Amino acid sequence: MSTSSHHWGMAVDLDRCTGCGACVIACQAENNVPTVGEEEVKRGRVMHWIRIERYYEGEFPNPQIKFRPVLCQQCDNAPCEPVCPTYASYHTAEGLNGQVYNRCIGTRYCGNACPYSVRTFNFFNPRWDKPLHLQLNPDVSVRQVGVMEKCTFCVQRIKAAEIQAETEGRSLRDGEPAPACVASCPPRALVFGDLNDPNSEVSRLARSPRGGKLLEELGTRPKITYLQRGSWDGENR
Amino acid sequence: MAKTAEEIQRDLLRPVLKTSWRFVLVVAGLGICVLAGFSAWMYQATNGIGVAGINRPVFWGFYITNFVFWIGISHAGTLISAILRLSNATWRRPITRCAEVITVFALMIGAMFPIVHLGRPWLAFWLVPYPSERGLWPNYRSPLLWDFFAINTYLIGSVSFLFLPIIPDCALLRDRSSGWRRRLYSGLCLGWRGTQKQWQQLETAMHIMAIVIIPVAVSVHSIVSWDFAMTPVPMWHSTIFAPYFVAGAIFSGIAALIVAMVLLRSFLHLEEYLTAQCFDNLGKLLLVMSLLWFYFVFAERLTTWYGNAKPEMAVLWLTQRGPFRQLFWVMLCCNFVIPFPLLAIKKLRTIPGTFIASVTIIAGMWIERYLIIVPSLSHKFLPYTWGSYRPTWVEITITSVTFCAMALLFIVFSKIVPVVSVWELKAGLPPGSRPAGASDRDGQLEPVQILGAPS
Amino acid sequence: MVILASAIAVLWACGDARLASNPYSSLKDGQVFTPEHRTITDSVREFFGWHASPVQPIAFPHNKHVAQGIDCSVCHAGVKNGPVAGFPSDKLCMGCHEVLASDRPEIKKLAVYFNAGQDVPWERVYGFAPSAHIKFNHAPHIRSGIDCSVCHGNVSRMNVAVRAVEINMGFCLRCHRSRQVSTDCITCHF
Amino acid sequence: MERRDFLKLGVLTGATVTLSSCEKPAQQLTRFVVEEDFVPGVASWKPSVCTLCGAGCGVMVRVSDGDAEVIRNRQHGIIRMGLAKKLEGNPEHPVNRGKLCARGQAGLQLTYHPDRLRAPLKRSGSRGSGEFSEITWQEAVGEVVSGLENLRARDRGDRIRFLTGTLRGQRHNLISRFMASLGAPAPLHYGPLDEPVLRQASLLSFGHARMPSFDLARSDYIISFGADFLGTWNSPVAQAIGYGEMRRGHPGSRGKFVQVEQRMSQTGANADEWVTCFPGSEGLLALGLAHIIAKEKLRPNSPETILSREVEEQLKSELYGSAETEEKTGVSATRVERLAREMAAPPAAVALIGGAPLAHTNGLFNAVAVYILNAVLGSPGLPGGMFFAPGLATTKEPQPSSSPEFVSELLSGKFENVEALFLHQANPVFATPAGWQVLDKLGRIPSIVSFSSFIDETTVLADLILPDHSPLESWLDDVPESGTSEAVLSLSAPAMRPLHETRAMPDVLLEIGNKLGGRVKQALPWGSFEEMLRASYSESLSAELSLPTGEQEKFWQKVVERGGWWDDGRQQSPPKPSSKFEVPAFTPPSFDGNQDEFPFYFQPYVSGAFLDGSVAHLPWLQELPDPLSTVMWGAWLEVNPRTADKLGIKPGDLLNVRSQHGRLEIPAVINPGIAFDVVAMPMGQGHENFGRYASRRGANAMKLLAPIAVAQVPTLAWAATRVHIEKIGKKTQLALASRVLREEELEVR
Repeated sequence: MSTSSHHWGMAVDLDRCTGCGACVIACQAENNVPTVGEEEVKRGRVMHWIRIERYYEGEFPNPQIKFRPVLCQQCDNAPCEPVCPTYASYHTAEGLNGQVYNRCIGTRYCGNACPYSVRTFNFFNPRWDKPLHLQLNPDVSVRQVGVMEKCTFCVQRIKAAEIQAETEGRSLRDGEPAPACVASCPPRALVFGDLNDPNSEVSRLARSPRGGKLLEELGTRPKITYLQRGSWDGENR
Repeated sequence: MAKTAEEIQRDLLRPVLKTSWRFVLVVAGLGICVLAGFSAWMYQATNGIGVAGINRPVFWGFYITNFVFWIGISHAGTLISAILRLSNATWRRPITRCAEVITVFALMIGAMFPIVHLGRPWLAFWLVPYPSERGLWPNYRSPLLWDFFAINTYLIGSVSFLFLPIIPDCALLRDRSSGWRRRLYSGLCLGWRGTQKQWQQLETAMHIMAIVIIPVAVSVHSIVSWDFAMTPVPMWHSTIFAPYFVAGAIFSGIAALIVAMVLLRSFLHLEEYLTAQCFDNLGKLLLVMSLLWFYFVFAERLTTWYGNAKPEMAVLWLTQRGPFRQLFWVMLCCNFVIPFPLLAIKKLRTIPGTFIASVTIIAGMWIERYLIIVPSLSHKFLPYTWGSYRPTWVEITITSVTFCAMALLFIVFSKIVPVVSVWELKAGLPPGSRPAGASDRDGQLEPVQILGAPS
Repeated sequence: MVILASAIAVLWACGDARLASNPYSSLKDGQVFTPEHRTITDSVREFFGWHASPVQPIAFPHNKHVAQGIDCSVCHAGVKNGPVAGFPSDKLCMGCHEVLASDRPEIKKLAVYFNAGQDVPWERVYGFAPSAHIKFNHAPHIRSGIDCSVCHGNVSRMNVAVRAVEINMGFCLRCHRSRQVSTDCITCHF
Repeated sequence: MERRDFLKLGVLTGATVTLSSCEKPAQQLTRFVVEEDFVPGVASWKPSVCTLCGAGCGVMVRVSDGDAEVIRNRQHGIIRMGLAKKLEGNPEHPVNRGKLCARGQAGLQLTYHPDRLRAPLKRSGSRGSGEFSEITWQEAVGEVVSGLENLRARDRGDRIRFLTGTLRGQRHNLISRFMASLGAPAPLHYGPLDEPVLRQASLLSFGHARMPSFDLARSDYIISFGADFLGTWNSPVAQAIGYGEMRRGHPGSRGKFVQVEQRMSQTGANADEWVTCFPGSEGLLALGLAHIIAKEKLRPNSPETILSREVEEQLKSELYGSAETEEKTGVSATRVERLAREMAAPPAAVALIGGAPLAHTNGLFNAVAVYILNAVLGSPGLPGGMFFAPGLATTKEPQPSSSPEFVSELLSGKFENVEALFLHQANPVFATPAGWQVLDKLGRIPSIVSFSSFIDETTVLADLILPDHSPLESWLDDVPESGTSEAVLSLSAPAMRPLHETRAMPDVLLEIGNKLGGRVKQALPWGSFEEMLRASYSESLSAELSLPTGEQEKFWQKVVERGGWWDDGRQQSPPKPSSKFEVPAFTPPSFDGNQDEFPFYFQPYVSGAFLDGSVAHLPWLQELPDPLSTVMWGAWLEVNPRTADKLGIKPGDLLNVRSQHGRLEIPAVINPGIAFDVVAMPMGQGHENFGRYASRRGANAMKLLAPIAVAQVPTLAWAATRVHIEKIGKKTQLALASRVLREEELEVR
């Protein structure tokens, strides 16, 4: 559990999410996530750290679609952590599921253990056709072959914000460190903040009656709250 | 069998002392195969694990299947020889060593796979807990680390368990050989003189090892099963896994033993020693295990089906009705439908009968491990992420080569040490056929005479 | 066991050297950026952490400049408020050396670069291997009053800067522990 | 060169370099002297403008220093420069308020694309062969100038054409002046997405040909007729922001959203109720709804009702009664009535139309009908309704113009005698139906000059390519046409220095004008585009805002650092209905190809990743899973599961899709959200010549389309084609993010 003052968490309002995919590109751009190309995608090796799951319900003429953005749930009781023999996957002081690339030897055990299948593995060294590599974010390391990676809640942005606040001699404002996906989300379906602060927006949303956790029954205690879609007849007048 | 000690000796030492061109040919062939497999692995190491077929979500494939399979095979030796030794079953005498050899080599091969399957194998040594200024230790909560310790323990254990009874035979060979061989054997036999005292020490040592090795063996495959059972993956997260795996391991182990024995029997002309009776006994054992295995499979699937948890059912149906159904039924035939009559019916429990049963069982058990690993991983909790797995030539090469490696190691070993324990066999002789001066105490003395200690 | 041992040996040699068949780039190697090592020797070198001292295009005498009372941050401008200390552009050098000691051979070299509209290709003395995935930030360390010499040795005594301190994880940790600052992995590795 | 990259990543280069016996790359390349000053390793944020679609969102660019391999005056070397690392929304910008869509963010790759043109090119092979040779800028400009002088001498100015993508602001102004001064006709535009039909409807109904904006945030009821307003249509980011607020912005009241379409779009996927009607009958449905609201006086004649008596009377005619409507649209009478009463109940309701309904032959009817529904609902100009973004004198001139001029010229054969063509951000060869024969019509033009940064299907025909800067390297200005209730001018300075030896198109035009001298020089008195922008701002704008003369420089500075000018003061005025606002007569849509031979309506749709295909060359977008089919790196045809069963089609089966005008081979995707007799396909793939990532990938929907125009608006009716589909027995593996359609598959198999 978190020993520090922060306990970062996220809320995903499925009623706001439109499935547009802005978060996917935002994450890819921020975190040096490589594109793997058609052949590798066919082999099931796409590297995106966040995906938007799409499920159909019903048939024409009354079809329905559910979108669900899924990223690392940063579980407080994470199955990926105990299984790693080298502590490459471990629980950080701020309660994140850290992934230490240099410590990873590539057993991929964490990938199996993760019920959300949000961990991606570098089956090959990532490659960028020059000069596309000039877009790489210097604040995030470029992973190499054989290491596991996953959403970090943009830890580099959190760090930057913390250092910034420290230099300005103040504490962090609510919503100040925002992961790339949250920053980009047009309908504000993604909200990020400190769960230790009961007044933060994310805490308020986490308490919402619509709120629930993904695969809650597994007891992983995720830090991401999913707010279910409402229905018009249900809630209006 | 009416053989005298001298005949036994001659027969059993012949393969060791005489080398035919056929032997060289076989070794060379196998050697080439092994090299091929090795270079396949190098190709994977330099180009990235991606040349294998694994993907997301199926992060484990052939390699871990092989790992479980070979560790399973390695349960042949200990259980057979240790248990039989303790229960002092005389029919064990010709087969114990063969069994122990299989154990050691299967373990070595099995233990390689966790490294083969690593994304960055050159860092495998991080599993070793060594003090460093970084103050970094391996994660003792990880089943993989338990594996690391369990397998090493088992390896050390079974090597010594194999080695102890070899000592007298080495002494034997020392006196029958010259040149480098003589030097080798005099080294291996640790100055065995066959004195009363040494015999007693050997006896006690083997007893202790026999007792110790059994729980170790059980622990090893339990821990292997926990690699799976400890993770929240549908059909993995189950209490039945440990006993299920141990049973399966012994099952496949015995099968491997039988196959090895049949081959030795014909190649090394040991017909008089590896008698039909051995195979009959082993066959019975195999039958028991087959039933036990079926029982476990049935129990596992029944509880899953009755429990009717969505994710578990998805995987269950995947293997019953889904794309894995053919494999599942093949497995069932190999492990139960075919062997059961062959082993249950006395008439069929012949040497060829048990051999066929064993071969199918080995195949079946490999498929079983595959069916435990791949379907579960390909259908985890969120349907959107469901995937599939197709091995590449790299995995297939490395997998098939392991069998060659096993054969190679076994053959080479049989060239150095008699695969049937000479002195134990002699010790098993009825008093009549013993040379004069032998006491009743289970062949304690006569090695001295055989060795013709300077008098 | 023998196979296994030799395997690991060879693996060390190979390292993650290079991708023979590139699965998804449509370009030849020179036109592709990738973290993979260019040669096997490179990967071995990195594996064992061997590195030789750099050869600077101009023998820059740190001692002389420090003696002039020039603070490190004058030339390594980024050090106070950024992650990277940075090298000065030769514009900065010429600021003084337009006139100062312009007859010295090394300064002449500098002038050549400058007049050609080029920067001096200084070589790094310190740094981390890419596979270490370290995101080091100078500013907080400077702010907390750690003297440059702690990590870079007493540069004021050096002529051309040399790698005086072997900076490895143990080195960092000792200091972090003694100062009771975070030793959480994610503090430096992300 | 690896080394340099390593260095950027903070590796001990020097060490390894000296060790690696062979070469020392660090010395191989010369280091150019740094041109900017920055704190190393510290990122700065600079404003910019997104140019990828018509929305005109404001962007913030994260710039940090890095080493780039560049060629400076023919010398290969490296330079430490500020590099754009990431694009995010400009928090202050009224259109996108800090948010940015996937395409906008991927725009970063336009700058670093490996296939970007790095220097002027002259055609060396036969036209279209794609063989070019590099020349200097001097030569390039010289060629253009001499060519134009020649034309001028022969007094053939009127035979010059300038074809651009939909373009606004000072770039458009500059080009217009340039053309005018040459005695050439005004610049032509071609962009498949510039919605001429809706503009025409706006003109008829409200008096100006502009795209509408919507106050979705405060709306209680949204009905959208085929408009993918959360994905690609109009101002998607602004609309998505509003949508989010509509859903959860006001505790206690959650708006309802109804989508009417035949193929469930990404937007439709979010609807509370999804209605499907016969293709092309959307307008009738709208009138049917209006009929009930008017007849039952659900919206009593309150001041906000802006319809004249006559129109209301017309509406009440049984022509639009629910029975009629049911018969003509396929939506049950009861449902029509229910919907009408539902949407009339809450205070604020609004209706949108876009996409296929506008691309039928009766698109204009549909559009006007939906405007009438809005009028009946009283939404124009009210909170939660529709409105038109306020304009400024500066922004009104020149009016944003659109495709029809180009199309009608093309079809009327005026192109026969064109002698010189300038191309900028337009790719008509790719984005027009084969029937228009754009390829050989353009091919016959003696000289073509393109400003494109990439080789594409049209630019490959050019004799001369003068590659433009990437947007991040240029001075940008834009006038968002919709999506904001404030008057907005976006303007930004270059976020980074040019990576390659390219030049900004406006600067090149100015230079050409300068060289041509005479009238042209007078018309274009500025030394650079920056000067022109400065002038236009500090003169016209500050005049309009009546700034004190001294303030102008300060004003300019503020604008540049803020990324534009916007003014909360000037709220939009409620649009007034024009005199022509009347109920148009229903004309049923006509389709190309008879029903028996071509049983399926073919509905291409704007791809969420590639729009019309203009950004298909960006790898990030190629690997972005389609929100519904989850396909990456490809194109597909969507078929209803029941239809698929009938034809024995399985996912991934290669289909032969045939219309009267062409055929495609394309893999099938099963889509439970599409009508039985409709097949749909994304636009934007199937490029023949558009860089390594897009070329020869998937198929181009345009090539199937019949060259029919929308009635009264000369623009392509791209939803008016029928097709025939059949299996060709081959199967392909699509690159899918997920092969699973439904979550229930977890339960039963």
